[in-house]
Amino acid sequence: MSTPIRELSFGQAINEALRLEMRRDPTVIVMGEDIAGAAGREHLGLSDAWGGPMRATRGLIKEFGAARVIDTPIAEMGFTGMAVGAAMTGLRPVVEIMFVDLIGVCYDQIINQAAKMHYMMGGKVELPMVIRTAYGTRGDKRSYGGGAAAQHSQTLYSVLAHIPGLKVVVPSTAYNAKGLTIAAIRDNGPVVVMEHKFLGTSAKGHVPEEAYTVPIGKCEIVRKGKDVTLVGIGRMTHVCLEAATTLAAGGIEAEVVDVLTINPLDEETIIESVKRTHRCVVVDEDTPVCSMARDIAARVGEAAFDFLDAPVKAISSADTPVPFAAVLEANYTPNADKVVAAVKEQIG
Amino acid sequence: MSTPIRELSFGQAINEALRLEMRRDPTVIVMGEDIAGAAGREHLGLSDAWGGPMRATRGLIKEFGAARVIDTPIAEMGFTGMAVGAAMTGLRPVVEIMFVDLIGVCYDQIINQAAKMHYMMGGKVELPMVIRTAYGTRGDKRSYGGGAAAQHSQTLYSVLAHIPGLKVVVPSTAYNAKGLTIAAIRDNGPVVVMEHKFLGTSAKGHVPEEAYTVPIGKCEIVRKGKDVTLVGIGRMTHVCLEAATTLAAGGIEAEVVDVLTINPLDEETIIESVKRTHRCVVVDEDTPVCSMARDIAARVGEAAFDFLDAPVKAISSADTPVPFAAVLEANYTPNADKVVAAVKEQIG
Amino acid sequence: MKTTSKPTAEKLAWMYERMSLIRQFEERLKWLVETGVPVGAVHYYIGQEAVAAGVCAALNADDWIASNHRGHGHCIAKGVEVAPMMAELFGKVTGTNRGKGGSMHITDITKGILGVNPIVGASVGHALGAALSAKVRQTTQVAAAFFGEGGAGIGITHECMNMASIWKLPVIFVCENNGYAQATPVEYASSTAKISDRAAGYNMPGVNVDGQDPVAVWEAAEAAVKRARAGEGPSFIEAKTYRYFGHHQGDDTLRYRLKEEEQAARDRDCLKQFRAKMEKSGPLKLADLDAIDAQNKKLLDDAVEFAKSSPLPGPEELYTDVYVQAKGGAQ
Amino acid sequence: MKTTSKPTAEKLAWMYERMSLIRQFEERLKWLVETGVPVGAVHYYIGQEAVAAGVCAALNADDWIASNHRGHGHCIAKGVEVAPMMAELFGKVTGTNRGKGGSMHITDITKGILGVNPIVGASVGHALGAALSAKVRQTTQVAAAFFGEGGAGIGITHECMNMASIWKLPVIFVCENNGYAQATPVEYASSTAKISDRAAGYNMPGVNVDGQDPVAVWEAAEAAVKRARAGEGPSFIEAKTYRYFGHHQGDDTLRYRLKEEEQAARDRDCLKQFRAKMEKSGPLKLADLDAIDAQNKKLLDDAVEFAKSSPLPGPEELYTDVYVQAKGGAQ
Ligand SMILES: Cc1ncc(C[n+]2csc(CCOP(=O)(O)OP(=O)(O)O)c2C)c(N)n1
Ligand SMILES: Cc1ncc(C[n+]2csc(CCOP(=O)(O)OP(=O)(O)O)c2C)c(N)n1
Ligand SMILES: [Mg+2]
Ligand SMILES: [Mg+2]
Repeated sequence: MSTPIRELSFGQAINEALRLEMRRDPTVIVMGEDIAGAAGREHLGLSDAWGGPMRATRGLIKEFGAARVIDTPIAEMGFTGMAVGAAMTGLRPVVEIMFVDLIGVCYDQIINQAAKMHYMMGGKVELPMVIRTAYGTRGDKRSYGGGAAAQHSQTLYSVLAHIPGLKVVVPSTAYNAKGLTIAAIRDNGPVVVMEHKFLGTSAKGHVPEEAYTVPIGKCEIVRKGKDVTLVGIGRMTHVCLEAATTLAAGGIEAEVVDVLTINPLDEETIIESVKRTHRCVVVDEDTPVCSMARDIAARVGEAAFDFLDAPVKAISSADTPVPFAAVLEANYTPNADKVVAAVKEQIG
Repeated sequence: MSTPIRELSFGQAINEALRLEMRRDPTVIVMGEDIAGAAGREHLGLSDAWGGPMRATRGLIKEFGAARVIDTPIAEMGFTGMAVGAAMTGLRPVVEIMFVDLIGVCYDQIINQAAKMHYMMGGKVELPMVIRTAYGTRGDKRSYGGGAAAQHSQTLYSVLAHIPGLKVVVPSTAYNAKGLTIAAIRDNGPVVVMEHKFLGTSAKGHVPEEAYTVPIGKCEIVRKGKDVTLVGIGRMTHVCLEAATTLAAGGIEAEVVDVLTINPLDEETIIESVKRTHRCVVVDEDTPVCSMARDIAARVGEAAFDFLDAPVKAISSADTPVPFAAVLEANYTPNADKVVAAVKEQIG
Repeated sequence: MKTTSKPTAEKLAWMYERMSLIRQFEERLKWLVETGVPVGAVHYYIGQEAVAAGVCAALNADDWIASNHRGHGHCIAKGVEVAPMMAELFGKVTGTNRGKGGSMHITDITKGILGVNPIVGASVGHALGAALSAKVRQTTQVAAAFFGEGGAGIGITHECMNMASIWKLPVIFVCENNGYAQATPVEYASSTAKISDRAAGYNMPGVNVDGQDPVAVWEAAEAAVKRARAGEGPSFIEAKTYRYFGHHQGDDTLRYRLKEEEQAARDRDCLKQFRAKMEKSGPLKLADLDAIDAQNKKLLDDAVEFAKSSPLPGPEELYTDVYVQAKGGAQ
Repeated sequence: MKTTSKPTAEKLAWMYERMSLIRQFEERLKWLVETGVPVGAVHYYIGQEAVAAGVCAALNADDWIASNHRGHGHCIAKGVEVAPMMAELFGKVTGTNRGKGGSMHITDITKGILGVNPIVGASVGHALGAALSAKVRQTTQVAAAFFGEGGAGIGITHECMNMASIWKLPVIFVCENNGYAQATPVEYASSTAKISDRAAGYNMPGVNVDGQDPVAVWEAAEAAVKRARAGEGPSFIEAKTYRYFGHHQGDDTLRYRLKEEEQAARDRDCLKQFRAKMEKSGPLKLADLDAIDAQNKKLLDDAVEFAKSSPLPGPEELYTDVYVQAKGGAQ
């Protein structure tokens, strides 16, 4: 009799991570807009009516109550600031910024306050706080009339990874989403967790029931290969894997590295891989200028210079805002075809 | 009898640019906190009491009045948004964000509104607006007790250059500051002008009295050389020139490229130079992750791969917040010694 | 702040025509969505029509409005044609934004619209800018900012109210209090019972009007516009209203509110009440209103046909209009 | 919101001691700056001492304060020792922040200080967070946020006032209205004559007190603290005060205000008035106050000596404490 393997979706895995940590530690609280929904209406028999954009916080209020699962007004600067203050005074807040595009209205509290507080104060204060935020384009060529356009589809993590003091993780599967979220909550400094909106079934998979951590600051080699290193971030890891499958059919063995933490970056794992494969393609969903793609390309280009058989190739989304029309959005985001083409160009 | 050459400081040059454009076009307005000072106190004989952090707007209110030289309350998000709306409806606003660190409180209006409006609206609206902001560390080893620390010393332009639709210029001398500011005002889209706080006398120089433009989107080769290309941005261009002088004494001829516009980048000029010199060191005052330094390094590494005799080296500020103590800040920022050392390593 | 003038029959007909067109546009859209036509994320304005119609009835063609994510109604009320609007939702190149913006960015700058804008609060700043522009260029234009009661809580709204007041800018803050920000009830999220009570803290008049009655909204807007054009500064209008459906097309469970509440709101439907009033005391006749409805239906039929038959943007459109090309302006 | 209790002699002595220590700290600092000792950017608190002393006199050791850029006075009033403060300004490793923060970031978390913070408005959020923390952890701690009348205009302040009110958080908004934000007069930048009038728009009590009188400030703070500890929610205190010198050490021309105004403010100096009052009606004697001054002078002498003789941070300090190392917390 085989044990049935428990599979969770990306959102369910994050939900479980939050739930387990909230059980374990009464100082963990979650806050954000409609992370529960129907706030203040328990007396009408209404509650838990929303659960965040990906339902990752659904049900938490039932178990932990409104004191620890806090629906906020639309005031990202204020409540992110509130989380900073709470983290300095004995709580471990997990803040949800509904979409990463909205960091525009609370960027100061993220980059100037949360990220720098420990340093500015000479290391004398800890800041155990997590920011969860959803990002990304659909980019799946479905013949959709349109997506969410320029202000609700961005990736933007480059402008967070840029900031010293801020850890930024980008899970790609239900398994590592749970482990990274738990690691983020247990970290004593600020960590941003970037949650892709359209991972769909590609992220679904076995997730153990108990709490576990996936280490922050470590890449994972998710496919071994000897001819080229494909470096993926978030959903782009799946794009790399798809490309690797195609390449394998043509006899090219691609190694795929899932970055997982974009800051601080585990550059050793990537560089070691490239030293073995002699070629590197970085695939990033963000726009190209000052991107993680070019950041990694530059580090590899410098550290593995003597090992490279071809220039490191950085593949990003188009250097444009995200267009609405599906026909345009489909070309906006990197896909496996582009990765395969880049590798073929390198191997020539 | 020789004509005396008129020299202006960096701030004076910007002041002149603003003044000339305001004379030329009645729709140009300037706004920001204390860009005049003593707002509303003309009746007491008080006015023009401040002039911005670098006095670049000093005196404008005397000539153009309070209707066009608008002191604002402390409300960067609101008044940057106001500028966006004004730019859509017939004005050409020039907004001052006192220090670049403060983009944290108005980032949405810069990156989601100003930068994307033209694209989101299908090209049907123009957005002639300029954001001027001061940035940078002193980094001059003066035995100062301390500087302005983590929240008032940043460079941060990487998080602006990252955004498609936003032009970002970084003048390095009084001459190009005037020309780029005028070009920015005349541009029909949003342009950020990054003004270094501590250029001091290095930027001072001859500035013609009349209006002229320095083209946005063009680098300038400020010193010719054949052995290595040093790429500088803002004050780092002077650091590169200082390093080039030192290197020349040792027989190494460095070419120095002043980037001037970080987005959109004139990569051709840089790449062509590297193809001639076969070596490249990029010097950037911003922190390293997702930086312009690594962005340029990646582009050069890819495009000039076959021409490189050594890995492209990216030199940035430390990957830390800006520390207060002068002894620490002095090591924070790139300087000529570090550039010389990098070149020697490359040529070594 | 009450004005004594009464709306003319023409004005009433105009308001009905707009309310009816908005309602029909949204209902048609909802039908399209439910039959599987993909139009991206949309936020229906159904139920709130009287607010947009009432405010825009007080504005001139060259006045400005700034809109939020729930913007279809504002756009139609200010005069955007429904055919290019529908084409935009279909992602077509004939759309108001060439298919690059979609529902959350619809605009027609020639009609005085600064854009639908889904970053809560952002467009309040844009309205302020248009008002500043009118002042600097010495025109008599005014600007109205539409935002929800949720949007009243975000920082930029506060900043803009203060600045509008100190500079006496010709701007009208129109807070559409539909009771909810997504699934968050206003009585939870707002510290004051009436959002309009906050106006006093900015030294501007604040009124609270029935947002189901276009005439009540129009009266308040008329007074605010008059004040603005006279250089006396901004006003705040809170219009109590209700959205019949979910926050966006995907929100169909509505588990944050009671059916009774929904029914009570529908009983006060702006179109229904307007028709009843006209039937009772004129000046418009029901037949006139039916004719308007029929004409609007035709407009919507044509709009959908136009949207369907229009071409998609070509692949190069991804890369165009990122930067403003040198043209026009003071070059 | 008036409280009837009167300050004890002990409380009065405490307030004078703090005001005197702040004044002496700032005067010593000013002297150091003017004799060329480089301490980075500093914003003197001279003239406003009664506000910090009055508010902190109502707080317990385990209560919290959040401070703005003009923060030396707040820190001293809440109990930070002047020696490490001075060392911080000298960029020494013995400083409150190991020389990494400077004037604009001074803090001592063990004294309940969430930090001096020069991003206008930012620390208002931090005070709110401390208040939330007290509520969630079910302690009776309260948090006070100090901000200027300039800071009252920025968005986050509005957001935090609304949230504090809806959640009845134990927080006190202390607006120090010193008449200026840099060179911008309050009567230009604020739409209301009294900033405290805005409190009503958040359904919280708002009072306007004489910021030159520590007892008046203390009374208002006592009432606010009582309300906060009772779970009744936030309060707003506007303290009218004045800064005698420029916005920062480099602002010495003060071309935005009249000398007469400065003189009028100095005539109402908090220390001078306090001494006069005590002389007239006690309970403290001038000799007591003189003794306090003398003791504070000694503290300052020692502080400067400590700062001067302390070592600079080593070069490795640039790279330490960027990320929080795993320790403590709920690991
Ligand atoms: C700054 C910001 N925060 C959050 C969101 C997500 N969001 C979009 S609409 C909305 C609710 C808005 O409520 P309200 O202002 O009352 O307008 P309504 O939807 O009721 O018309 C939220 C939270 C956003 N788009 N922008
Ligand atoms: C968000 C932000 N905007 C602008 C500044 C620059 N700045 C620093 S202090 C200050 C004036 C603050 O005035 P107020 O709040 O009244 O405090 P005061 O200086 O009078 O004590 C300004 C504009 C800043 N540091 N942060
Ligand atoms: Mg609403
Ligand atoms: Mg002030």
